[in-house]
Amino acid sequence: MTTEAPPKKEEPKKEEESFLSLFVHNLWSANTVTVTFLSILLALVIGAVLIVVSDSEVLATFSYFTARPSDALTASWDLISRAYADLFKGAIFDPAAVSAWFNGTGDWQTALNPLSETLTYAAPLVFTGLSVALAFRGGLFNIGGQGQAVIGCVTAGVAGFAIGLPAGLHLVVALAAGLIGGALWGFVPGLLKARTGAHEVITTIMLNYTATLFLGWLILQNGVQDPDRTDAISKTIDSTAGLPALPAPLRVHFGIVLAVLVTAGVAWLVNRSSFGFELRAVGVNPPAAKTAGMSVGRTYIMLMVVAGGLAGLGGATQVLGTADRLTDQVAGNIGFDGLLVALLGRNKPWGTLFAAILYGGLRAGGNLMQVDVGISLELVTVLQALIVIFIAAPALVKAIFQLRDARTARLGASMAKGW
Amino acid sequence: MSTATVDDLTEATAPDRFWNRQRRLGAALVIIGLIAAVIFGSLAESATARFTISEDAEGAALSINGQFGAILFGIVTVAAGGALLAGVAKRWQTLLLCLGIVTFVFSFLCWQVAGKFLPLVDTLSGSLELALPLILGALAGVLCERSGVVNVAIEGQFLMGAFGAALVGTLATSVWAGLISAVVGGVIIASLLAVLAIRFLVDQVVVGIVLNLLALGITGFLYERLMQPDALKYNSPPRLPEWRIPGLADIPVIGPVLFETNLLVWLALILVVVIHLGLTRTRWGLRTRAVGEHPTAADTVGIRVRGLRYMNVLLGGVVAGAGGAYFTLVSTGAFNKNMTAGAGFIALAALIFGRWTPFGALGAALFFGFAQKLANYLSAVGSPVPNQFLNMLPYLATIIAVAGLVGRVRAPAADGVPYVKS
Amino acid sequence: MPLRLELRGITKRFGDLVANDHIDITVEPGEVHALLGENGAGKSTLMNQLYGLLQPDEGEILVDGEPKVFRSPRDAIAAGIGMVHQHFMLVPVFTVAENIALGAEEVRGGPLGWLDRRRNKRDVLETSKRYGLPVDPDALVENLPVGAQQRVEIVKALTRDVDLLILDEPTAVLTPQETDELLAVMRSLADTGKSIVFITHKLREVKAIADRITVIRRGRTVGVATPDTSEDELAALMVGRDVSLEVTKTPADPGREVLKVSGLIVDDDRGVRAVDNVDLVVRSGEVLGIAGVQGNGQTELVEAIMGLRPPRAGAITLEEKSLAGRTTKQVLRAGVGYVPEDRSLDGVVKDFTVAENLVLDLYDRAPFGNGFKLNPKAIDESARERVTQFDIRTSSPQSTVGTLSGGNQQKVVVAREMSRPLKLLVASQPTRGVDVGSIEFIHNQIIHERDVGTAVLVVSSELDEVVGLADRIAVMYRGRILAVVSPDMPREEIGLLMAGVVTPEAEDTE
Amino acid sequence: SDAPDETPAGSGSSGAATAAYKACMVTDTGGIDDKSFNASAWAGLQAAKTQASGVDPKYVASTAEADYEPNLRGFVTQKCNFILSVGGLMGDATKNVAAQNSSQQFGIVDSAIEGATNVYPMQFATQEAAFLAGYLAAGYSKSGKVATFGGRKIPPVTIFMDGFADGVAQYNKAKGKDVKILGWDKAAQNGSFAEDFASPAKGKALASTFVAQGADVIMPVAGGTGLGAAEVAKGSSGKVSIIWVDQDGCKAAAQDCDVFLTTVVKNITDAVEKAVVAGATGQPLTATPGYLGTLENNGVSLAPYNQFDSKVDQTLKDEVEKLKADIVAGTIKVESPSAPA
Ligand SMILES: Nc1ncnc2c1ncn2[C@@H]1O[C@H](COP(=O)(O)OP(=O)(O)OP(=O)(O)O)[C@@H](O)[C@H]1O
Ligand SMILES: Nc1ncnc2c1ncn2[C@@H]1O[C@H](COP(=O)(O)OP(=O)(O)OP(=O)(O)O)[C@@H](O)[C@H]1O
Ligand SMILES: [Mg+2]
Ligand SMILES: [Mg+2]
Repeated sequence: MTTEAPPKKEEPKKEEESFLSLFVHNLWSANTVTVTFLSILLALVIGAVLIVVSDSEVLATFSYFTARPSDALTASWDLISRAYADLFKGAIFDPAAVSAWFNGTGDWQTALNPLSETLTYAAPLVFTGLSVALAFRGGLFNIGGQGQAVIGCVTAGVAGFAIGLPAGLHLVVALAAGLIGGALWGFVPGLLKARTGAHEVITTIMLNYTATLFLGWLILQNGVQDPDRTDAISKTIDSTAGLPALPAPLRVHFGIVLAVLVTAGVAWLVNRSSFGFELRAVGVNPPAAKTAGMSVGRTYIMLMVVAGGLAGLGGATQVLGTADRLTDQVAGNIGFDGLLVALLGRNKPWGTLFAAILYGGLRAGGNLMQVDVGISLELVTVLQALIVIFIAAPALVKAIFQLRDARTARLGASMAKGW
Repeated sequence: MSTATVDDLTEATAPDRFWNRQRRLGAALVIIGLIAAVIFGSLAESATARFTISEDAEGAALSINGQFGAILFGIVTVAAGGALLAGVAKRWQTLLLCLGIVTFVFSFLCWQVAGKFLPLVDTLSGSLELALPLILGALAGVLCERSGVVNVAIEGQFLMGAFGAALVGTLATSVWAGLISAVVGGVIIASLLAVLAIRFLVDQVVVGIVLNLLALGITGFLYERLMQPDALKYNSPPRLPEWRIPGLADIPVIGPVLFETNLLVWLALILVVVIHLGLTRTRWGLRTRAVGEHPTAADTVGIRVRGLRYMNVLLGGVVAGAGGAYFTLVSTGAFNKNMTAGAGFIALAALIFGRWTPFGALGAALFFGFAQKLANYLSAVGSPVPNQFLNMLPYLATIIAVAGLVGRVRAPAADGVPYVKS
Repeated sequence: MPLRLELRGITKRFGDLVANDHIDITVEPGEVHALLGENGAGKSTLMNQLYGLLQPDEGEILVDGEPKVFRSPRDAIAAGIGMVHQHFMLVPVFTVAENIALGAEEVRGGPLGWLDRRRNKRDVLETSKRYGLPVDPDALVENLPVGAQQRVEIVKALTRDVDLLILDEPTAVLTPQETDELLAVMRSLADTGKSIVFITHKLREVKAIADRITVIRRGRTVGVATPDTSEDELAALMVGRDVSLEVTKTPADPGREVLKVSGLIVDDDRGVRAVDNVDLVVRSGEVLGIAGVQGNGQTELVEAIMGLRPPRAGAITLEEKSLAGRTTKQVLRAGVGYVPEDRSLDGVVKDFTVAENLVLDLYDRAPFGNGFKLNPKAIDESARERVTQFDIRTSSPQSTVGTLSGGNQQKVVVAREMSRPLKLLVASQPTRGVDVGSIEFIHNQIIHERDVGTAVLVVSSELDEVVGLADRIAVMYRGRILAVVSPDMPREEIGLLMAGVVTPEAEDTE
Repeated sequence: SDAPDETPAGSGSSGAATAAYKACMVTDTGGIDDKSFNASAWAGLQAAKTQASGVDPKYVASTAEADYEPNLRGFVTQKCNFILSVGGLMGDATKNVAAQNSSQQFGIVDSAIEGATNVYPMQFATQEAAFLAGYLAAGYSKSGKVATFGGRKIPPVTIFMDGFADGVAQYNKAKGKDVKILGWDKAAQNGSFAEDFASPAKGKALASTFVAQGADVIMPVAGGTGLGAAEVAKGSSGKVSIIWVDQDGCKAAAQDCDVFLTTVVKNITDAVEKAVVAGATGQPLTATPGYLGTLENNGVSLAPYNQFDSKVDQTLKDEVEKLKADIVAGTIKVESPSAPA
């Protein structure tokens, strides 16, 4: 009657394997690092195809591909390598500029400019990304990062030019204003969700539009609009409220340091605080949270307030760090980009920080690529989308590269399940 | 030995909670009714408000003294609210609620239109046209989500549809080829959604967001590199013609709105009915709903859960793609980067607002279209309210409606949950 | 067409767990074949493979001697197999007729597939009448009591003209009387040549109906028996050792009134009255059991006590302090422990670690936290203690609860609720889906809690459990307490009460 | 197909001649195809290529305001000879970058940068041409109602609307008529805006509202959104006509030429072209006074009537010509709070 016990795992054999072969074995398994790396690679490959098919000159060389394939291949290779080299040079460093700096023919500003640009773009995205990620962890789908960031811009900007305070204090007040503004804009959908059950997806979308319209109105009002200008542009923020930055051509400012600090804060909040415990419980199992005595509604409200505050801080960094004034589009797309950054960062605080930096790098490099090779920034959008798709579908990457099995964290495992 | 069975629960005699939903809504109606009667009434000019029936400014009109109308309709709102407060039979409740809201809007209109006129035909057809892409988008959502696949990618499907219609419509110089390509464009995004969500089990909300971005990137990229340099060759599609059905088009108000319009409007309206009947009356609908509510139950009676989901997501792609054609073949004759400008998200809101039903989606889309058209009207007749605030009207109205009237909505139970078998 | 079924060497693994280990079973035409085994033995897993819902890792299925592969339920249906699942496979928002028609709809209009609602309904009524299983084709399934839902499931299987019918624990939600009726239906079906696989862990039923009994333990066949095998023998086979199904306890020593419920009226989610004018008293040092078929308002009663569901009317007091309008947190803090009936939904957060689950209600209290920050060290330390004290089998307190077996998950809940000073313990279905070892342990813990002077309210649809644990039994039917009786009352009488039949004797008690 | 005999040298823009005059433009967030000033400026760069040898035009599109500076700097690094910013909102970024690269020639459309000697400003007295359009519209209207709406309430838009409103008033004064203007109240500086430059759907809805209110000449100042108004006109079977803005509608949106009464041309194209040609041929581009497009120097103008040539009364045409002469001569002054100082 007894069947054999399942064969025991053969421990000794494992020890025999050299460290190197073990390393290689693990490298080619579907672990998070490998999948992420391969996702980026795959995205770049598809992007390369897009670059080639959309360039008429290079495409022309393909018309006689069979006669002389070398033409087509060289032309494609030239274009692709130049585009991606630009992406690198614009995002990290340009070897030429660095060696010029060492030779004394160039300056350090030029050499550091790519990194500075990357971090400049990354800073507000860290905040909006954290906003989305935090809400996701609590089971809410905050599409409203954009509106919250816009309001954060508004309140931080107005605090920046409308009140006079000594340096330092003024900055703190302006940042706080941004935080509070965003928090207020997050509070509304949170409250509606908790009290009436109104779906946060609808309310936050609607509040995005509302915020943008409000900004459009506000900057034309007396006291806000720059009296010397006829355009829709506000007064300039007092230098006392500006985020400290590196000297002129470099744009990187204190916002990125703040972003790292806030990331640490959010990581602490999620993992080590009572509120984090609550929001994680509510995020994965609201009925159990309720049964254990937590107030799901209150958690939703708090969560949206904090998420809104984070996005508002993102807006504030944008205004106090890079923009200096309010305009219609001062917030750019930082709220929506934050959605993607959060997804890329798997809704983990530090993951979000790195995703934002990656994203900032793509933006900075994309600018150079556009200026130099004339490939439009939309390519960067495509790359970003593809990277997230592949990371989100590890099974796909695994199948393409025939990777070995491994435990892969699936993207968004702790995410709002459907509606 | 006598035995006794317990009475049925229906005979239980406990007091109902006084401030139930009905009474709260009633109280709200009374309050806004009072606002309407007092504030709108006192602000309104005592001049005739004309709601013109004919297509131009002159001609037949429903006329009412603006002040009188504002007060009258306000009082009706109060009455409707009062009836709800007093407690009426269940079947009257929805009717009274609708009446209250409609009369409130009328009161507002009387105030605004006093001394002016509001052309009904233009208001209605404008609302319908603004609602058109939303209807199609929300219907696409209905198809996907009733079978259990969340579709956040409506925006992306719109964009691909619009792009496909413009590109192929121009190259083939045929509006029909354009329409078909729009559908193909929608289906491309839908099939990515289907494969990633159903086969690779990726979180459906994530896929949706990312597909929107992908569509934005690809259409924007190709637009920059292909269409923009040579718009005449790649980006000047023919337009969808307007057709007039003789006879029917002569019916006052309704005629010009419904029977003198383009094919897409009819398609959308017919689809609302077809999808409604399909979902409620056919085998496909029964199975779709089963798969969206309880896929395991459907599986145990031999229904191919994933197959049906694939089919519905692709059908959704067809409908959303057609919605995309609106942007390039109806609204304007050229593609532009990100030209859908968030309409897909509003369609998503309409889907949820409309409680995942075709008629609900239609109603929500029309509501949104009407609010936007009303904002247009008010700014055109020179409302003192700043333009930006008028433009907020549709968004704020949606928030209020969703929070106040719709409340907790129930999605199909398995919406967004992939079906996995061991 | 009678059908002979053979399962050979069926093996199914879920990760490291071998749910079915080379199981062989033969079902002859016209036979009622009982599968007996305790919770988690692997009965449902086996049947799900037969029905095509799961694919076996090894082994084969033979129908009339021919090997068959069932890739999906479609194949099984085609082979003439029908199944009534343990967890109802009914779409709650559909009507009874729609649910029964689903997958085998009568349609008109050719490819349009227009539903022929009249014919669908007529089919339902026909089957319903033929087998004496009354169902209302137009009722929404979600509005039906579970017993009626069970009938719908059976009618659904029968309308499909199956040759082999699998019934997976169909009696769990039925009153004893309804159970007897179902057994009669099964017998008449078998007499017409159909084969039946009947899964249960209730020995009485097995003995009453089965032609042959296969006992499964831990995924393996441990014996084949006939109905004349004694209950003790069967139980020993099932559990693998001699078991005492009795709970050993000393007589209760009831003290002051701890929980007092009077005139309580509660609605369910749909606004239907679920608890109708209930009065209850639970004293310190006693266990009050609530018996009743699932779905008679027990859930709502408990939820109202716990502050999870606002009552319509009535009073709930804990040691004379009103609980009305209190939040769940306040109720818990007032000294109430709560073991919810749906463990995986309400009891634990599966993605959380064992340690985190053990402080799910105390995370913001010293020593585990100060309302602002957590104290991981204290949480971890106390988790280690609880894990040993409550014998929670886990590799580490840092493993996620989802990786634990059902019984151990339940122990996590029990450990959490019993590790703070309690005045009242409310335990709903405390041992549902839990293995026998854990059942004994949990029962002993509950009795221990009673013995230290806590008032205990136990809700269970297992009459055995209620009778074993309770010092007094309140029988609930359609939202009302029909009677409060002593556990010594004959089980048939309690069964009648559960079916809503009040005898004068019962009325006299208390 | 056959392969060319020689291997093509390089690809993309890398193969430009060494002596080229690189004219580089940074768009604002509207993108290159905004049917408005970005498109006009780009057309100017391309026109310059045909006018002066060696001009090598390039552009980069900004997707956000944060891109302005890096894009401008990118072109500095690329050693462009002339870097053009489009739109007043790029002023700050241009000012910064220009200050740091004082030997580099910049240009800016629709703005002037005080104190920057290396930024050549190109501004436009658009209200003057819009004034003519207003007069024309009032004269052409049969219903006695004309309308205008904007993309957003910003000066480069409202300057059109101001001039248009004054033109209508001028007509009323001259003729003793009461032609109404919908969509803009100059005194209150308040009116109708789509809050969108790229949504023809919204333009259509707004325009049809105006038509329903009786307007039969509409001037949309809203880039691509304005195409929706053209759509309404097309559906009106000749009753409604459109006054386009920026670039001659019959060229910019040729498919709708049959509804364009005329266009209020803001001749960015010519201004940019001239500036680039001047730069390429070595002439100086002086920051003060820079360039101000007026009716006088044809920097702003009314486009030809195109298909409406036969439909507009000769007398009306003459009156418009006369007005133009008066404005040029300074006897009539057209003011707008949005006009360049
Ligand atoms: N999909 C699954 N994944 C992992 N483990 C599973 C799965 N389904 C069942 N199991 C495990 O397999 C074992 C057998 O489960 P099964 O449901 O077959 O038991 P059962 O005999 O039907 O018990 P019960 O009387 O509770 O219904 C249990 O330990 C269960 O936890
Ligand atoms: N359609 C109906 N007609 C009559 N009584 C009903 C109907 N539906 C439910 N009931 C009764 O309402 C009461 C509560 O039912 P419900 O199913 O909500 O109970 P429950 O305790 O929540 O059970 P469970 O938690 O197992 O679902 C029961 O007495 C049930 O019989
Ligand atoms: Mg089972
Ligand atoms: Mg219940």
